[in-house]
Amino acid sequence: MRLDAESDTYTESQIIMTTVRIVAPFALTYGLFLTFHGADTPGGSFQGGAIIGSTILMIAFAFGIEPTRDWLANRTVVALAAGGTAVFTIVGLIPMLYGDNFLAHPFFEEQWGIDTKWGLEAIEIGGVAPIVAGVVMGMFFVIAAGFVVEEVDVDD
Amino acid sequence: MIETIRTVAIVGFILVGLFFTLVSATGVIRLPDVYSRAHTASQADTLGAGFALAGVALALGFSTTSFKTVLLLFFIFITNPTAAHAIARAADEEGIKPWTTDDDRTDADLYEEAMADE
Amino acid sequence: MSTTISQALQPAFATGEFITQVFLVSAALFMLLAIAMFYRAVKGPTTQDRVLAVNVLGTNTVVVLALLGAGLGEPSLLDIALVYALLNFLMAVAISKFTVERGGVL
Amino acid sequence: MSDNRTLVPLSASSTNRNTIEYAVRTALADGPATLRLVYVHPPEVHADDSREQAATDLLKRASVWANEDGEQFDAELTIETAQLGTDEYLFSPSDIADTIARDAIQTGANRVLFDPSYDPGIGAPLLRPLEYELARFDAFTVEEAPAGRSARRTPFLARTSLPQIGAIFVISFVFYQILAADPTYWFEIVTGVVSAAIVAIGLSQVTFTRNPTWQTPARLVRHTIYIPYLLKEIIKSNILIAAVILHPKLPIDPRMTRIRPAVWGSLPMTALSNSITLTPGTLAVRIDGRTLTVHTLVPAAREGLFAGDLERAIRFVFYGREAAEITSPEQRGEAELIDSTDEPSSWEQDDGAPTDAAEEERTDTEPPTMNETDEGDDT
Amino acid sequence: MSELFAGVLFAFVLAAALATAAFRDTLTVIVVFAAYSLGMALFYAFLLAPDVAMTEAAIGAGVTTLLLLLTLAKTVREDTDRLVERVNIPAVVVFGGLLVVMLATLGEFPAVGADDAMAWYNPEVTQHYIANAYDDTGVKNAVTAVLAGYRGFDTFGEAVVVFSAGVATLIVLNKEVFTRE
Repeated sequence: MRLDAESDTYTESQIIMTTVRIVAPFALTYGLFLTFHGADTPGGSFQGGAIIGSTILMIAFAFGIEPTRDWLANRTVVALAAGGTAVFTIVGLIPMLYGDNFLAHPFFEEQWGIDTKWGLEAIEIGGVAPIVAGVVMGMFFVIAAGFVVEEVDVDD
Repeated sequence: MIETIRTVAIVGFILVGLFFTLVSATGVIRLPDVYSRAHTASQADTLGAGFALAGVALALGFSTTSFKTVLLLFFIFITNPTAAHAIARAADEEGIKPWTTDDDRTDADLYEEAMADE
Repeated sequence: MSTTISQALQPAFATGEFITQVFLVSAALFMLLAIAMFYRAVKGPTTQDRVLAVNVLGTNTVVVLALLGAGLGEPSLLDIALVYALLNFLMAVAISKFTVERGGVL
Repeated sequence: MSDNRTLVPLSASSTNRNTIEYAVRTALADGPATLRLVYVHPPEVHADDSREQAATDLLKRASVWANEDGEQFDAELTIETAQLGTDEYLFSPSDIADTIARDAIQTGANRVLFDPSYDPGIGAPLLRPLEYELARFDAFTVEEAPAGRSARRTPFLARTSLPQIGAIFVISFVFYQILAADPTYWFEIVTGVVSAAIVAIGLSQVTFTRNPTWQTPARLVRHTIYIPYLLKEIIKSNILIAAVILHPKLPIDPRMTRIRPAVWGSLPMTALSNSITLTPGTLAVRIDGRTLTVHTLVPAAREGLFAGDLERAIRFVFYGREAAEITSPEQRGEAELIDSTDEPSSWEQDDGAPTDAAEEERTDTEPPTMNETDEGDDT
Repeated sequence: MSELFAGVLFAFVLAAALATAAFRDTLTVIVVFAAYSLGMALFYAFLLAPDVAMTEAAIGAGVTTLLLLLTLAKTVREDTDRLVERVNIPAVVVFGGLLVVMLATLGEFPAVGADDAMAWYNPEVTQHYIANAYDDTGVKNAVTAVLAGYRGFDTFGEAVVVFSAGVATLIVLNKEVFTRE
């Protein structure tokens, strides 16, 4: 048993950290690539969002969960998940404002000459991907924080 | 003629890849402890994958798609040794002692030790 | 652009039935080796052994996906292989933290 | 009787060892102390001896640990053990809390320390309610031992700077266009720029720890020489290892070794240790600052490692031709065979305990290095 | 030759599935389940469903294992000396009966991609999607066209379900993680 506080401290492995430093930008780029190309190639925003989330999980495992959460700020995670849902809803509601149906994509073409395709792209890129990425990260951080019964101040 | 050479080269690459993957599988099954198994897992397997992917790249010809196999290879070469290191490190952290030649512990003993540690 | 890519690739696969068969058979052989490696995942004895086996299986999957992509003439399978190439080491990294003090240092 | 008395309720838990260690360390920090280890029995329909025996064993083991840890300190440590609740029917958290509190007050304990996964065995994880109940008493403080060992982490974020963002942006954009396979289509350009911007702003702090310098291109060129060399080494030794593995007798002789390569900084160290791992027969197990613990499978691999060929090649890549001239680790006396990874290395006396990687990096006199893969651009 | 591959792959997936069910130790189960996920991704890829295979890859390799491991680290794991689960005889009997019934009907299924395959069971809808997806939406991936276009309502529901799952986790674990700054 190594007892003195110094050697007993757990230090992260440099090898793992450096590899994650290298791989993370590629993984994030690939996640974004899949998100943007859901319309034309296999894969899509769900998969892309999952990979974006995994990138953060990768960083969290290599550098520690608490520092990663501090870096990412809770606001980002919440904004991703909630913002994605909002974008999806708004894109769906716009045609309704003009008396068409919910999520009626052809409306955009008739009204403003925007290709139907961009309606689909909007809900995929702006909606599904952020929701999935945000929820993956969020669940990870919430589970990592563990189960806590009502906070009780036991110090006094 | 060139087609024939290419075909032979593809088959050759895949066979070499298969051979090294076979070595890796044999090593993973035969070797006595987690550290020595990690050797074959990270090495023979990486090389086997390398040769097999080279065969695929050759078949795809010079195109953007075959470039993807190079990317695959690049990432495998970065991540595989790291994974092996992570596993060996985990084993060391948990206090699993490496097997040595004067050691006659069997797999069953190692299992007992692992359970006792927990 | 998958259609354009696969169309562009058609000449490459025109080398014949033979090469296609080679890819499919070798994919099957790699799968056979995968079953052999899976033995270690079942046998253990330690968790590290199992993770190791699954890690090797992941590398194997990348290869099989590439071979299938070539054998079936479906280059998009290489994209799936790329996902594994990027994320396969995650479990090993996770387990390296997890087994230390039961996740106390996570 | 000393003033400093700590009560530690114990149950079957995997973190007991750490809790004891923590208890001893904190208790002895200011003078002699007494450690009282107690086991609280859960209510049971049929009282049997095996439970009591298990409790006795647990307490005995814990006292041995505590003694072991206590020897490291100058102050004197007294250890008491007790089993509580044998003649009562303890049902709720407050019952158990009362029992613990009564014992603490009777014995004059001024601190109650819980194991983080303490479970008195009445069917639910009750640590929080227990702590809450115990907080009512003023006679002692309630504390929970930290789970596991404390982890020391280097701050993983560097200060961001324009060259870093630029470098990541370029790498990410190039990677994106390779994937997209059609860089002339406007959609690819726009989304590529957006993605690269997100990646650059998001991860530039993570990926780089230093600014890329003018040396970076030179290293890139040297990398292209290194890769074929590494491939040759890998194939050469792979054939060797394949022969060993397929040999019917399996003639392996695994040993742990430790080397301190003359390589500085985390990227060169990672490049070296990954190269070591990729070369068959050697596997990097631990890395502490500059000290690498390497598992070797066969004697031939060991000799190769001690001769330091890979190390020389890495030095060539990162520091140029002159640096390649340093002698091998064996000649420097920085390579050894070890039996256990816990034993200190023979060169540790020279420079104290193995220091944390980051500190070592900071005190480096070597040229600062770019902490990102140069190979990244090769893709 | 593709039958050969399918056969070997099937054996692998079957072995992985059985191992996942049989092991008792949760940690072991999680690790073995990752192997099963690899096999399933290969199966989807082999059956030319790259979208599904991609999902299995991204979720299986990245998310599931890590979340399960994390949950295990944060909860109490039952220590056990037994390696495998005890076999529950009545369950095996019921399952065996079900298996026999299912295998008996298997022979009646049309081959993959056959003219009378299930995919054509509702020919008007299927044909309509295949014929008009590109013209209607301008999207080349028919899967996306169906998911985000024709079936947009459904996808909206799914997206909301994913979001709700995140919120539910937050509520169940009673955390103030996301309210403190």
